[in-house]
Amino acid sequence: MGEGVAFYLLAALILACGVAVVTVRSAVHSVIFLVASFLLVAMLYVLLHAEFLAVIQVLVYAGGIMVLYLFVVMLVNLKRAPEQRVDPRRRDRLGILVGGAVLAELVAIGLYAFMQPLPASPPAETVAGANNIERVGWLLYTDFLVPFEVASVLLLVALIGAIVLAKREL
Amino acid sequence: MVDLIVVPLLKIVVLIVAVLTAVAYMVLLERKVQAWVQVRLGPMRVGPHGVLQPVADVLKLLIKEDITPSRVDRWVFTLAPIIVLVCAFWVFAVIPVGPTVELFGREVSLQLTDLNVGLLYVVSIASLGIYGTILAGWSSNSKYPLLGSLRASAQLVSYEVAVTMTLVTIILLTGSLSFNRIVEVQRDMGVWFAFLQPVAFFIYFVGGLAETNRAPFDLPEAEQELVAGFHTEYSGIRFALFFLAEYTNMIVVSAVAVTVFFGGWLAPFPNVGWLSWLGYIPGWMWFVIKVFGVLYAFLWVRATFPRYRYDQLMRLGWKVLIPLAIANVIVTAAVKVWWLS
Amino acid sequence: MSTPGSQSLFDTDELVINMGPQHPSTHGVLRVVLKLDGERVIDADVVIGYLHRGVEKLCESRDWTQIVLITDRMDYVAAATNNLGYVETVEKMMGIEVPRRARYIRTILSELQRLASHLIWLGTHAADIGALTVFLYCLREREYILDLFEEFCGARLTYNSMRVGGLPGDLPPGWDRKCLELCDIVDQKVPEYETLLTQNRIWLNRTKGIGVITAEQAVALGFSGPPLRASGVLRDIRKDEPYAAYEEFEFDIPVGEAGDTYDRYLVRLEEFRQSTRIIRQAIEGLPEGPIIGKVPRLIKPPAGETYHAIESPKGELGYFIASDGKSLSPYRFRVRPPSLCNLQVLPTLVRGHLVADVVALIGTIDIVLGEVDR
Amino acid sequence: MLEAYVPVLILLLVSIAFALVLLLVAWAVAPEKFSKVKLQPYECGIEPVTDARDRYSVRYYLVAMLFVIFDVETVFLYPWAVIMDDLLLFGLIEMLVFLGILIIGYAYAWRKGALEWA
Repeated sequence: MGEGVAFYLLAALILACGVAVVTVRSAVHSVIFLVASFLLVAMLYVLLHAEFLAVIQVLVYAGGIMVLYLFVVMLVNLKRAPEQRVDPRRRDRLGILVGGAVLAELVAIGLYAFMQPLPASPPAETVAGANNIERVGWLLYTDFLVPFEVASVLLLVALIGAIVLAKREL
Repeated sequence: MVDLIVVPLLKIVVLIVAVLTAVAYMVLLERKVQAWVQVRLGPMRVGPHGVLQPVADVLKLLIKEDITPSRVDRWVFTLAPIIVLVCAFWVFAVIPVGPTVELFGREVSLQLTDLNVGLLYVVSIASLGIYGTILAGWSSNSKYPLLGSLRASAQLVSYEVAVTMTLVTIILLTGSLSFNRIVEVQRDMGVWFAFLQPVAFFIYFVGGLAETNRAPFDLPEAEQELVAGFHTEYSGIRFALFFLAEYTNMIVVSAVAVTVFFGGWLAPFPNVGWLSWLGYIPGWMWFVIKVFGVLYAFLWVRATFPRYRYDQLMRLGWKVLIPLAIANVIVTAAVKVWWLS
Repeated sequence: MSTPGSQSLFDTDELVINMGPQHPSTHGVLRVVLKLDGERVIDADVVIGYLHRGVEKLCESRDWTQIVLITDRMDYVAAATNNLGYVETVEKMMGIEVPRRARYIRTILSELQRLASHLIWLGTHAADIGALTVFLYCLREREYILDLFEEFCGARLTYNSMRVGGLPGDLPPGWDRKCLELCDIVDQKVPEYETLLTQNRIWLNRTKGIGVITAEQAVALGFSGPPLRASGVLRDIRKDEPYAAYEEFEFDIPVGEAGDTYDRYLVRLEEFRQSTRIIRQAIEGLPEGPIIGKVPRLIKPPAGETYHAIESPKGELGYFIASDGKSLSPYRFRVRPPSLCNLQVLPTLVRGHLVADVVALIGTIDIVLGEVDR
Repeated sequence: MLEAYVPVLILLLVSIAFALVLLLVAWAVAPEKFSKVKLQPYECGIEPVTDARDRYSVRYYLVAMLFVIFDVETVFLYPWAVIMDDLLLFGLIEMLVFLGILIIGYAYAWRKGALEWA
């Protein structure tokens, strides 16, 4: 019962923050709301017994990537409005297209979930073995070894990309 | 219900009062130590040898005018110090102050909660503190605070990488992220990790100095350069919150250092016969003594060294500490593999 | 950096930031307008005049004896050398012979003043770079010097310690012994500061290669005093055009090589030792005799103009005084303040360095705003 | 397991409440005297000539970017370190490969001068 209440409370708060992100006027305020929603999502992970993921969510998303966002928001000049150059109708059409795609995706996920009956509760072993981080470790470093190593290549690409982009301008 | 809510609530109240007292006397200690190093007396007026100085400071900050400059972003301007303070307090949730003790016929652990992601929890919550700093500088809409906050955030993120990475070596030794477990392993091994991992401790200490903006890395608030850095525009109670948060953060860094590297609440020399009486001093007292020991090192460093320059600081972080941390992790892992096989 | 016309996403705007007049490390009310790219200084503009009191004009309406007291207010951390420069200029105009004892005492006072001024410089310079402890140590030693001055003339900062033709009074009994004790203290304490700074890695990082000025540049830009010598130019008025009793003492002129902040630091530290050396010799050989020469009741230099310079702790302190021979005050009074002339090099020094270096560089040229603005 | 997180939540709420109470108390007792000059942004006693919210050096952005990448890398080390007891040589090798690839990136960043601040 308690978990259910907590879930719906968190979900509502996350939604509220999400709405605030797109409605507030200042970009920095948007970032603040986005960070708040990330933190709430982390709490949702805790509710799912995914402690490791929750901490990573805070560390990487809230603590790392959003700092980057905040820098970017402070870095680029927001005083000039670039929208003026864009035909408003074209933006509308693009918006409808993207929105439609997201909606279709959501529906597809919903249908898929509906078709595939999920276990009513998380697998027993996940709950019993309290140490979530060990479990993540075992999966990551045995079953999913190749994706893990590929991830490092991905990071390398990101690193080089960042430097190339930034250094060109220095 | 009692175990779930009331006991933690009581512990939290005790904790916050303890932290506030520690901060108050830390400030006094800092001024005193600084003064002694510099052959002065330090605060002497309020109470004998200035022992009531912290009370006077708090009262002064409380009844001072809290100015909101005209061009600031009001909400963010108020939010920033709250974020910094809350993040500083939040970290304490997982730090074990002592072993489980018997209190009023009830087993009470002197730790708020023992998370099995404890170490990562500390690192990630600490990383949230940056927001306060950046937002303070941005919302002030003034140049010195902005420069200060940009410096602060770039510095914080650089040193966080080194610190986070260096703590991996500790996990290699313990196989667990739980703080309680880390202390227990040190007890079972009979050696503090500071001696097993001096390099890791060095990186952690330097990184800790940098993350708490202490001299010689106090660049974000380098008085001689950026006046007061990111909190230049702050006054009154909102400044007090930053001030409180800074010292709380110092205590956090020392507390983590003590737990991870100096055996937490363990008494020293358990194996030396004639020093066995040291074991009668309660664990939490050892913890406090050790924390103040580390804090004293902070003050000592501050009184001794000139300040780094910004680019040199960044170079130290990225070009010295991070490679050192990576190398340390690899060497530790290799030694461990060799040892176990 | 691309041109302003073609701003892309990552381009930065120049940030114009005022450093001063109300800033903790501009040594008073100096204002430096910095143009920054990130933290790098693109250009700097020095704005002075916040402490202008019209000293020169004021002197033109005071009589010749009263001016000594006004000169105190220029470089207020080195008032005795200001006095000395002025009285010697007037003596030169009037051809007054100063007794040997007075010249010896003047030399002692001016070297004590050099010690005091350098202590202030070292303290503030170190504090600017973040070593606050050194600042307090330096001020502690300076107190002893101020005590000596107090005993000699009753004042601790603005001494009014010289008269045209000699001194206002003789040394109090036992003063010479205390002065020697002070030399011992300074000789013992300066190495102590050196242990905190000279070999400190952070200090080296912060000062080596910062604000390099070559010998040619230094001469062309009008540097004088320790900054000039740190660039490798052997020029010291005490040796080149001796005044007071300097030609009678043995001392060395320290010269730097690199012309950077570190060399300027080393040169001044060596000057501590040379100053105590001079004071010791002067006290040892202090002659007996009168302390004031033959001076007319009414000081009124003949018509004409004179320039006379001395080596103040900060550099060449020159007085240009014109007298019309009729009125009781100078016709034109002009000071060449070493602080001002050295300060004009600041924009050259800071260009391309970081904000933190600006602070170190303001410290390294050792300015006093009272003298810059007069 | 969730019980372990209840104190964390309580601590969060209590510390937020603590900060707010401090603010409210101070706002109740602190004086407020309006003065136009006092409310100006600080710029060493000079009226600011340009706006503070300009665009800043791209270096700050680059540092943040490098930080995110290294942070993610470090995060991978934690679960690995926890189960190192069992992985042993296998674990060491796979982590060496992982770190090796990143060290290439690190060396690249070093050579390109991305780690130089100024």
